[in-house]
Amino acid sequence: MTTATDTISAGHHEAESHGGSYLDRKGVLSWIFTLDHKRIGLMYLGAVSLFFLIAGLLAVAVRYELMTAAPDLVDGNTYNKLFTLHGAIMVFLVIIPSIPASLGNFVLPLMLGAKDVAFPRLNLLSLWIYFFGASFMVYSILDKGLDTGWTFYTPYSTSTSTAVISATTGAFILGFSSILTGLNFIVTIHKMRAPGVTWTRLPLFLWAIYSTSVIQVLATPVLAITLLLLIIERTLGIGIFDPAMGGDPVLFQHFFWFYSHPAVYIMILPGFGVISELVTVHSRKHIFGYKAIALSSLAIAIISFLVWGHHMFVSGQSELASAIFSFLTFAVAVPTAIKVFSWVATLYKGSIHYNTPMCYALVFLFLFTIGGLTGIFLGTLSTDVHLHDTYFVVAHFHYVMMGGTLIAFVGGLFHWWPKMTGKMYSEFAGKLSALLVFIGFNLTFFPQFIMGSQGMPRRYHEYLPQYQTYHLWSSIGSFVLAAGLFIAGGALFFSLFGSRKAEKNPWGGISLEWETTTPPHEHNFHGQPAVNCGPYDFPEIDHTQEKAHA
Amino acid sequence: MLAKLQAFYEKYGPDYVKEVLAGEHDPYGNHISALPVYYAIYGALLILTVLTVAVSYADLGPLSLPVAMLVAIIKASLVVGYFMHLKYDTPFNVLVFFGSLVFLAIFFVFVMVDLNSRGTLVAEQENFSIHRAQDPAEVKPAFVTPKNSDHGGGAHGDKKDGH
Amino acid sequence: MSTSSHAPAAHGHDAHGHGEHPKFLAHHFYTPEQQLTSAKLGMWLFLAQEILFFGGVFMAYIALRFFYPGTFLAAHEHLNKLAGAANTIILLTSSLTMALAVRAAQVGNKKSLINNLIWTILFACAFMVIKYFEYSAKFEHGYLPGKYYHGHGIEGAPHVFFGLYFTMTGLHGLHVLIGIGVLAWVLIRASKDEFGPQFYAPVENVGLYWHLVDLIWIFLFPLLYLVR
Amino acid sequence: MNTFLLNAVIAQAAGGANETTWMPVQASTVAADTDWAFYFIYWLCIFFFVLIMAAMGYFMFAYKASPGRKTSPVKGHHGLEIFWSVIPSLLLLGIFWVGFKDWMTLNVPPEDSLEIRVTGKKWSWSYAYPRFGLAGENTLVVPQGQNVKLIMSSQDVLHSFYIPAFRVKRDVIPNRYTVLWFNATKTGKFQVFCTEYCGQDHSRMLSSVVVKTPEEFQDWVDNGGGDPLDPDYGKPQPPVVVGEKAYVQACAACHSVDGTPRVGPSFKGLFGKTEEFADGSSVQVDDNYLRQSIMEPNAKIVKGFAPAMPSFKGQLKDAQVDGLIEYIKTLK
Repeated sequence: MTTATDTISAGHHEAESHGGSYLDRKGVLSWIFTLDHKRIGLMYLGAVSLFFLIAGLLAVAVRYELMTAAPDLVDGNTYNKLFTLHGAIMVFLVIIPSIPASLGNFVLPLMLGAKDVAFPRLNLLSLWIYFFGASFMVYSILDKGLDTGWTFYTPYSTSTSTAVISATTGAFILGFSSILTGLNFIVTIHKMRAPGVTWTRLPLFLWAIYSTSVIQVLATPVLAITLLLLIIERTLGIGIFDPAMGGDPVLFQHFFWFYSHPAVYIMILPGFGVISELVTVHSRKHIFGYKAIALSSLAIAIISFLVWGHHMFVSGQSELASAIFSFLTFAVAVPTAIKVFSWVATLYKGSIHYNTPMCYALVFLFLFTIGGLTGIFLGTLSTDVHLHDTYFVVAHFHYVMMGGTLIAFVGGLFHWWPKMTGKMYSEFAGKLSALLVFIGFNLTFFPQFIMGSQGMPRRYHEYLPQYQTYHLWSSIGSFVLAAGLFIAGGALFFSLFGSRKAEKNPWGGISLEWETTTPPHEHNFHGQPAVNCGPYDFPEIDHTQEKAHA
Repeated sequence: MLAKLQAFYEKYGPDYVKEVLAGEHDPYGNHISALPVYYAIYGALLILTVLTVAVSYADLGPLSLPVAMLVAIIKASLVVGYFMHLKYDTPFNVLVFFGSLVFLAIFFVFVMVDLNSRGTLVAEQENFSIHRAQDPAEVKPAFVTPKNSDHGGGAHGDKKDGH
Repeated sequence: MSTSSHAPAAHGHDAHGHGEHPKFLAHHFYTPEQQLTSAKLGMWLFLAQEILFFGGVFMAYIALRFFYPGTFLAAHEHLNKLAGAANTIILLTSSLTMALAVRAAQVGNKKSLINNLIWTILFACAFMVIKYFEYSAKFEHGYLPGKYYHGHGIEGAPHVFFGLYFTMTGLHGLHVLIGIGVLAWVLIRASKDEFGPQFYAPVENVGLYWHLVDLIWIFLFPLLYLVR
Repeated sequence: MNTFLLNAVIAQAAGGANETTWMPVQASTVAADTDWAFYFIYWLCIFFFVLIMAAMGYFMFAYKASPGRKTSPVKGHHGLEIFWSVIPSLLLLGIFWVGFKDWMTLNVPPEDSLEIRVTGKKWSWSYAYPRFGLAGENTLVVPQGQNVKLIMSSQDVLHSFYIPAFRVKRDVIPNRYTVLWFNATKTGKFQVFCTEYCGQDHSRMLSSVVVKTPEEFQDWVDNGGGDPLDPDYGKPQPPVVVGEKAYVQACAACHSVDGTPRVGPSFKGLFGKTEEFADGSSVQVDDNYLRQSIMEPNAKIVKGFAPAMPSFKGQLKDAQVDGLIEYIKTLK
């Protein structure tokens, strides 16, 4: 679909680019010591995709083992290592950096009209801290593996002999990469906006990244201190968390979840930002309720710090604290609901183009709504007693994490791929992958809801035969889902070697990143771009009706 | 911007030292306090330190923690306000500093709400008393310390032994 | 057009490098004002992160003191109050000299800047020396952290108190060491006459970091050493 | 000794009446309320989900792109936005209340409940009945229709005691007690899972709750407990085995079987030996002497031992006394 890109919409002046793109400088050193946010974004994208492949294969191995009730593929310990490493790699290495570090790094300065992020060297430092931390995680995979679950609950994590220290050191270091990226983005959004880019003209992707960065800066340090105390606990036995030495395991859970619940919002908020962009650009319509969505991102960021106790209703936490946490959990559900309603309302009277990013956005809306609604069961006190730590929880967080963030990440990738690489992917392969991912995902995780409420506990290596059929369907679904994701990856990867050149503005987006050349040259813009209209004032919008509506 | 810089440089000259710049602003608008302000703050901090130590020797009983914390907060606010110039800084920086304190307070308050109210509804779920039930029927508050194996556990532990 | 590459500041979050003209302005900033305010905002965010990082340790203190009130009161008698008070005064003085150094940079007084930086580093080293003596005294009494504790005469769970004591003061000491490193780096750049009224962001940021380290000790000292 | 999967399957098949697609059988008093709350939220979510997806589906169909198509300039609608913020908030408050009111009943065990101590250790559960002085592994036997309060603790890592049929779950912590209560309404066998990850055999840390009618439960207590799911439970056991069990339960504390005297003389080689008594008399040990020293221990005190033995009259059944004597005969 190509809109008339030559009619640069009012308000932007952008001399036609001369000079090459940011990809022109060759040589490994130009990549290792680059200060260019676009290259750093690409390197993050490569690393995140690689770890997504590894953790995804671990997931398929887990599902393959669970096809049969009996423990026939691997023994107990290996299975525990499989699901733990699947969880740890997905959380720390894939889903937290995925959208902010790769898409965010690439698109944020472009959307702001800035030459680069506020602290380019700090950006490079974050990338290297990420690689350094990732090396610890890889070492712990190869060393003795990790079998504590990604949550590292004591006293199991202080008594097991597997590679807990190297994995926690890895997560500790990765935390700093996340903090410094968040810090960088907050300062960039505050200080480096081009003239005319006021707070109300900021694309919603930037509001989402801004809220995510606030959580990253305020929550990740508590994870850092938790892991540091866990390492000291294992080495010196100081007795803060380990009951054998006088500590309290529930105190560890408080420390851990104080970070980890805001962390799930670090994961989903950038996904919201991507969906706000996709839904508006591809239905050629202004977002429905800009202020509501922008402020709900910030509201989620703040309220997310008040609700961590709903992970601990049955873990020995006091009944009063559980009741307070349950009440506040419902407060955080409201802004999320507002967002979903607003996205659906954006489709009203639009002109919807069914290209791959839009397909993924619609898949997101379907899956994330299920994920969000099932969260209510787990936030309610009495039902959570029955459902906690069963496959109902596994299905819930996969619907919001996988169905939410990963689908938004892939959708965002398809959306900005032409701008990033200058190459166009094949629409057919993209849409086929969206369809397969949709079918595979529901087939994998919906049976887990039923199995979970029937009492099937999570992290089980062998299970009672009555859950056999659910597991069978779930495993088949996971293979379909894996196929879909491979096709999506293939479509993007092989487009690099394909001949299809991408136009300057394939989707007709009017936020600033579409104003520069494709792929953008090293310093993004020639001179200082200026903006005098909102990010969603598309040419197709019929302002004549405005009198009628005003 | 640069013109202002040149003017500032000519006016004060490179080896400018003693000039009292109370209330003067540098070209960026950052506040420069006068030298006596620094020494006054330093003096106040020393006095407060001496006060804290003195308070700890005078046995105030339950009041000693709040008083010590109050003095520490006053000292901290002096350092933050004057030495770190937060008093004259942009509002967003002030928001960032106090915002982090607010989230810290959230963490403290919710965890202490949990720790305090653990035994309220069901007595057995008493907070933190070391009960290691080797023999299910009988409970002895064994607590493993490396060397001295006398019974540990907080005040709750002493009062409460097995049924 | 590329900026002369400077070793990124230990925390790398303040402005760096010298752009084309004027020389202290990095290429991606449009005005020196933008560069300085960005650097300061970045530093304050970094301080917010540090506050929450140490907040976790203070949370552990509060929780464990709630679990073991008796032990905490008994065990903290064995800490050397004099050394603690001396360290507090040393850190406050180093905070003063740091603030004076930042002021000297703002007014372009290079001699006073260098003197104050040297004084700050000296006080920081004095702090570490006192800490070394404190720690060695504790090791002799066998008050080691966690399972290595073999002291006598303190009932309850003294190893928890000393585990926490060494964690908190060790973490703080580590931050003092980082501070000394960063101060030395700023001292070197100051001696190369890089700072003046038009460019003093690194000095200011290191000053903010150092005041935070002092701030944490202001709370650590009463909680560990004094509170009855 | 873990319950093997196979025999669990046979017993579990007796699912029972009101098992729905989403929820297992309701076998405790709180189950009905939890299921009501579950289905209340369930239908509310179905309603909203269908509403949103229908709207999305219609918009997707009706507003497909076509060349030159103009789109509406609407940027928001305050009334609608307020509407869809307030309504979900009120509904969510209602849902919170539904969850909260059951939370209290779920958490506060009634006063008169039968206390049972549960101990979780790496990969098996063990139970103790302080009121009856019974202990058992792997199967929790409870009376029907009576409040049962489990006081639980762990010996190593975190575990979690979960009975899906009763809708109850509570983590088990090494340094503290946690309590869980239920009132079983249906008899039969119900599966118990460990739901807090605890290492290698976390998925084998299964156990079962057997609910008996009060009369059956009393019989079970009377003949010394034991694991009803054990294949050889209830069949008449040879006296020697009954005797050995009784020895472990009642005598092991003071009498050894390897010859070393403790509070009381050792049982090794006791039968047929001539025992000398404090008052100088002596008798050859036979069935009557053993029975008498069990029933009235202070009648004849063996020389050099204190009269510290309590009488077991009424505590040990005849089968257990006979078994004990047979068992002592085997100790040469």
